[in-house]
Amino acid sequence: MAEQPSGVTQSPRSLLERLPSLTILGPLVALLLAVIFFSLQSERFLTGQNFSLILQQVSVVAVLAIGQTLIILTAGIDLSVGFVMALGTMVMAKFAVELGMPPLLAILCGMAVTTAFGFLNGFLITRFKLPPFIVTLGTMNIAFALTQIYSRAQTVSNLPDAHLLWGNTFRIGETVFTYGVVLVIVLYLLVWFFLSETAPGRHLYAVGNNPEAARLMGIPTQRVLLLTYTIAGFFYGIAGWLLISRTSVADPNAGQTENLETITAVVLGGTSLFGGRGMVLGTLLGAIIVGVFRNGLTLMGVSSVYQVLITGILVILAVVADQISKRRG
Amino acid sequence: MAEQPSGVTQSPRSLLERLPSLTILGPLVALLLAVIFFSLQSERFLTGQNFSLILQQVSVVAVLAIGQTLIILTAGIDLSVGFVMALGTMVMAKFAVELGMPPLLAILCGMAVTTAFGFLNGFLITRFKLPPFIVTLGTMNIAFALTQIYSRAQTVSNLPDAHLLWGNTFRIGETVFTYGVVLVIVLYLLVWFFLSETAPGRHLYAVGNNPEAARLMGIPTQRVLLLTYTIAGFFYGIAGWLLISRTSVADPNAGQTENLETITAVVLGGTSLFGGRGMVLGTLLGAIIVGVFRNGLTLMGVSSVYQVLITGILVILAVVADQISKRRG
Amino acid sequence: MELNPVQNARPNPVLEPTPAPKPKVVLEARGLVKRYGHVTALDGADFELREGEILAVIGDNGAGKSTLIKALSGAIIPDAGEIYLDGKQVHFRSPIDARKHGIETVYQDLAVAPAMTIAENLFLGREILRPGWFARLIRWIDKKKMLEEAITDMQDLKIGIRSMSQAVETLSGGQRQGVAVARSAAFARHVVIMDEPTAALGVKEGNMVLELIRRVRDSGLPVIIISHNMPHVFEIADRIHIQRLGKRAAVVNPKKISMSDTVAVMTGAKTLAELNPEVLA
Amino acid sequence: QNKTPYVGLITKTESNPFFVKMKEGAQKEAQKLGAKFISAAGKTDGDNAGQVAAIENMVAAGVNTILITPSDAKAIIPAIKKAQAAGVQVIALDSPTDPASAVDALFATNNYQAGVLIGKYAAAALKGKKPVIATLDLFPGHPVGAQRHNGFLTGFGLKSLGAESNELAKPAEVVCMADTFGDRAKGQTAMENCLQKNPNINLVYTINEPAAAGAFQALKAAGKEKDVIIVSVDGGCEGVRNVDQGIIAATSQQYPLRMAAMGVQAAVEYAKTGKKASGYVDTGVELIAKTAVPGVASKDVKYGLANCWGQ
Ligand SMILES: Nc1ncnc2c1ncn2[C@@H]1O[C@H](COP(=O)(O)OP(=O)(O)OP(=O)(O)O)[C@@H](O)[C@H]1O
Ligand SMILES: Nc1ncnc2c1ncn2[C@@H]1O[C@H](COP(=O)(O)OP(=O)(O)OP(=O)(O)O)[C@@H](O)[C@H]1O
Ligand SMILES: O[C@@H]1[C@@H](O)[C@H](O)OC[C@H]1O
Ligand SMILES: [Mg+2]
Ligand SMILES: [Mg+2]
Repeated sequence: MAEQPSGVTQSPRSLLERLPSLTILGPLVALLLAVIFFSLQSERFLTGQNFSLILQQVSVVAVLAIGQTLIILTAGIDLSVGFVMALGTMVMAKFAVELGMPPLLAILCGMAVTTAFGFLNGFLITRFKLPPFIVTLGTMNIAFALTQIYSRAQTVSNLPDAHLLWGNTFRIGETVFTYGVVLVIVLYLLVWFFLSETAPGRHLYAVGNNPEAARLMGIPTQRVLLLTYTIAGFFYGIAGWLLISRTSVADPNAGQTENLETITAVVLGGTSLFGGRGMVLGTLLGAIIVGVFRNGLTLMGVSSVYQVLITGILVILAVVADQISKRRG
Repeated sequence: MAEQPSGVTQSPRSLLERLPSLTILGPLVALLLAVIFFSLQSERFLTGQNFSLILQQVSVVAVLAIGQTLIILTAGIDLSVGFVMALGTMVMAKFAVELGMPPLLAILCGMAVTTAFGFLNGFLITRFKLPPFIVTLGTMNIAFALTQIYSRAQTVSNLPDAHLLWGNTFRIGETVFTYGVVLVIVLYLLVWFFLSETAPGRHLYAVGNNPEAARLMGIPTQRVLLLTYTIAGFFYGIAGWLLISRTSVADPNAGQTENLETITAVVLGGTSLFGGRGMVLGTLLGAIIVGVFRNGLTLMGVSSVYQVLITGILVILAVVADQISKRRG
Repeated sequence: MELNPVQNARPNPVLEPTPAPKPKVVLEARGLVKRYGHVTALDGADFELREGEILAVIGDNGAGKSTLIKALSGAIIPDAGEIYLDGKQVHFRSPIDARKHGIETVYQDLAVAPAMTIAENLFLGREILRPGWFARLIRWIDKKKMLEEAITDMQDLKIGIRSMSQAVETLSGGQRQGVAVARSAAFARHVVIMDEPTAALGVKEGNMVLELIRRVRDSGLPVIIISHNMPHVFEIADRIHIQRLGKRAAVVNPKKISMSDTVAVMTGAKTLAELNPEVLA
Repeated sequence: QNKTPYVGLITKTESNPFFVKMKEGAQKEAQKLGAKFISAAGKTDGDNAGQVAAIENMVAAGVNTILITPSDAKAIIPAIKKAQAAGVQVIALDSPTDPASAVDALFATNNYQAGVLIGKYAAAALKGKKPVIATLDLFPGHPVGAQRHNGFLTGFGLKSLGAESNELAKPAEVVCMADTFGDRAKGQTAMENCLQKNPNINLVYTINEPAAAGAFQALKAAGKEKDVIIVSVDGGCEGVRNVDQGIIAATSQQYPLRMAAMGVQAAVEYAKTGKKASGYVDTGVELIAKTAVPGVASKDVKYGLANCWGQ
């Protein structure tokens, strides 16, 4: 039958449409290919322990990248991510160690600081209608300088147990996992649910996709944006806690390359930098892909310069493949 | 007369409209305020010699920022700027010193490499419809790695005179200027003329402002984009030559912070990151503003961490002021 | 249209005859002014929408029609002038305010989120939530229900859409317009405003929209329709508001005035004084 | 002569306690000797352009001596020459220029020697076990990174390169090499991956103490912290405390405060008398170890803490 069905009918293709969309299939395939490749190169690669290790290594970037994903879905960008996190870790550590604050309270203070920075970003962007790139370029410098000044460039160690919570481990069979890894997965699932199943989550997509239409349809776009940046700041706080748990210290020089790393994860995960399209679970895959390459190339004995080269090529190939698959689809 | 003129008439306001628009007045005022402030702080600030120095210091970033401006006017962005430049300087230096190529030919080869990288950026962006941010994130890593591999991370010195051309000086009164500074000014005037007075220049604005409309109006948008990135690459080559002239060496670690620095100059100069709006002369002012702050703050004895803090605040204040002035206007 | 009792956001338009002898004014505006820099889009425009009528707004390009209805629907805030809804003055600060008062609008540029599905676009900003306090708390949306409702809403406009879960960007211009029209018709409780709803539509589809507009009117809701299509206007409108140079030039009765006189007023070829007062409405 | 002494200090960055301490020391010394003092730094380690601009701005500010820790040994030289031509004395601290004669004087640790000391210590501490080595290095091309790495291998008695080389030697005993940029988190990730590559690693050389602390964290997570020896370079207070806790077996301590103080003194001397400092002054390096090993002279933790920099 050449004729289109007239009127609206439930399409028989709905089952197909319920499959994960191509945006998540792309990174999944990339990840699988990488895993197969490295397994052939080194018999030490494909072990539960190594996989657990990779998850630990990417966990901080993965949590930062949740915030970055939310922001990029609104067609924004955040260059301040890692720097804000570093400031947060300093507050968590110094408030506990030097001011003698109860550990959990100190951690909350640190998260309050990162959340406040997120709010500041969002406030400047919405109140003065400034481009996110430039606002976060500014707050990136400010957060960095504050961290250096406040810490006098000194690493803070001897932290209380609460700070190290997420570094604790448990076993599944032979393999040791950290609580931090579980936290990361739980956070991703929560945010995935939020984005795809709740009204505010859908509004975030709408604001990124067509802000004027969203506004005309009665979505408080400015409030959505402000909230998005603020929530992102909250995630930076959690990432900071994870980082402290992983390294056992607060390091004033942490987080300096995380802006590009999180953006790479988001893009490898299939989210569009133009906003409104993408999936947060893709970002997790994107972060893991980067970790797999770093780990696999080190196991192969490839030096860091060549790792950079390969990452560069990989990033481009990933988006090229994504584009081609979309045209086919 | 309450009646609007019906039909289209040449408005009597055309003279007013020919005045520089607010986008260029903003940075000009900011620059003047900064100059006044620093003059009051240090009697060494307001001298011809110091001003010449600032121009020399910003010359490399200023030339890179020409390419960045062209790209941002098309609503793109280039993260690879400084890294591509560094690769170019390596080729210029090693082809002359190690391959014994005639100096000018070696320089041309270096410029060919940077231009080719620009072309590569443009090709990937237009051919596969990829986001500029991610393409140049990839080529940034590739250019960096190639520079490190090719130079084996070693600085190359003892360069022939042709490489140092733009470092030569001449005097006006007491003040010593370099040829490089003259080159920068000439380049800016040429690009300004190109952008505001020629058809291709206007097309570039059109593509940035509304690519779909430009395409429908018969402007070959893809070709305009490809050319823009290629020309930008050519400017990175010139910037590389300037850098060699200024430092007398080719340094594999050069150029690593220039992506954010050029974007800062472009934005301080009043060009919109969303494309289609802005002036290249504003970028020159933007670059000079950054140089004036660094110089002035150093003369005042402000330490570098506080300089970072102040730069962060300044960037935000500049765009806030720009926005407010636009709403008034 | 079937009404689902769980779903309280969209009350059923009650069908009742409209015998009112002295028409009540539903939406009124006086002396609206809106300036964009040096352009005056609205220059003291008046406006009046009566109960149960279809009011057409016509005018040259740039006459200020879209600006007028944007002011009425809260999309812009006028620089001066007053707006009255049911005789009470209102100050719409945003489209949300107007929507809360039951005013639904189809904007000229459609206001859809292209990457989102048709169903999501239909319910954007007023998603159907799952039942239960927890679902309300976290604002958990009921996708299945939204899909079903979307199918119902789009049924009347036979515009050949395969699936409600396809992205709006995969639709043709006319199909997108259909989505925007269906959205406003489905949610209106007080007033429906449509800015050139048939501009992109084919003959068949255009007639479908006109039919829909009549049905909305017959259900008791007044409709404002902007159109450049004179035959459409004369076919459907109860009264015609002629906008010119940012002002209301006249309100005429399509049953009494000729199409050519209407165009003459619209273009300024005829003044009000040259018209037979009989044709005014 | 007899001008008021005015000294400018340019460090690689201001985000490394080593340089923060150096700056504080210089500032104090300047105050003591009645000299004016300003400072500047590059954005990152390796930011030559930032250091060049800093030199120029300091000359414009009218300093008579510049103390600099060059980020790029070669690329900085033309700027130094210009400053010298303007009558400014230029002294390198911490890291040499290439050639070293480009500056008036150099007050620095002998980084190769620092490496040799920990290499010797490690050789003795392994007690004849077959070495399986991971090196956690700085980043490619940095002379300080190459000198410590090669010095370490030389001290251990393995095939290595000389003090002049900027390449990293890789004898068969080194099973894993990774760049850490001197960063703690990157050091941890690098060590984790190295352990995956070869779980039998029993000796870890690290470019500095943050990288060492990161490596220890990884070893601890793998339950191997008892069986692996970590050696490092720097002697910061945090690092010495880590020696005390057995995290780092031994570290070569360097003395940035001494560099700073000597630099400022030379600046004052030059301003007062017009006499420039000259040549290379080794500011010394001491091996700090909790447990001394036979045949290798070392100082104990107490000494290390008394002379450390940082907090
Ligand atoms: N955002 C804006 N900025 C500046 N001027 C505007 C803006 N929106 C509308 N105008 C101007 O206001 C005037 C009225 O515009 P409006 O869109 O209301 O016209 P219209 O009657 O709807 O025309 P059309 O029939 O072409 O849709 C026009 O001259 C237009 O240029
Ligand atoms: N970008 C797209 N992606 C997927 N499907 C598309 C896309 N553009 C158009 N289509 C589909 O192709 C068909 C034809 O679309 P087209 O826009 O050519 O129609 P048209 O004849 O111009 O209709 P109209 O009169 O409504 O503008 C429609 O079914 C539409 O859904
Ligand atoms: O010698 C210095 C080293 O100790 C520090 O850790 O990093 C910078 C080096 O130049
Ligand atoms: Mg209109
Ligand atoms: Mg069409």
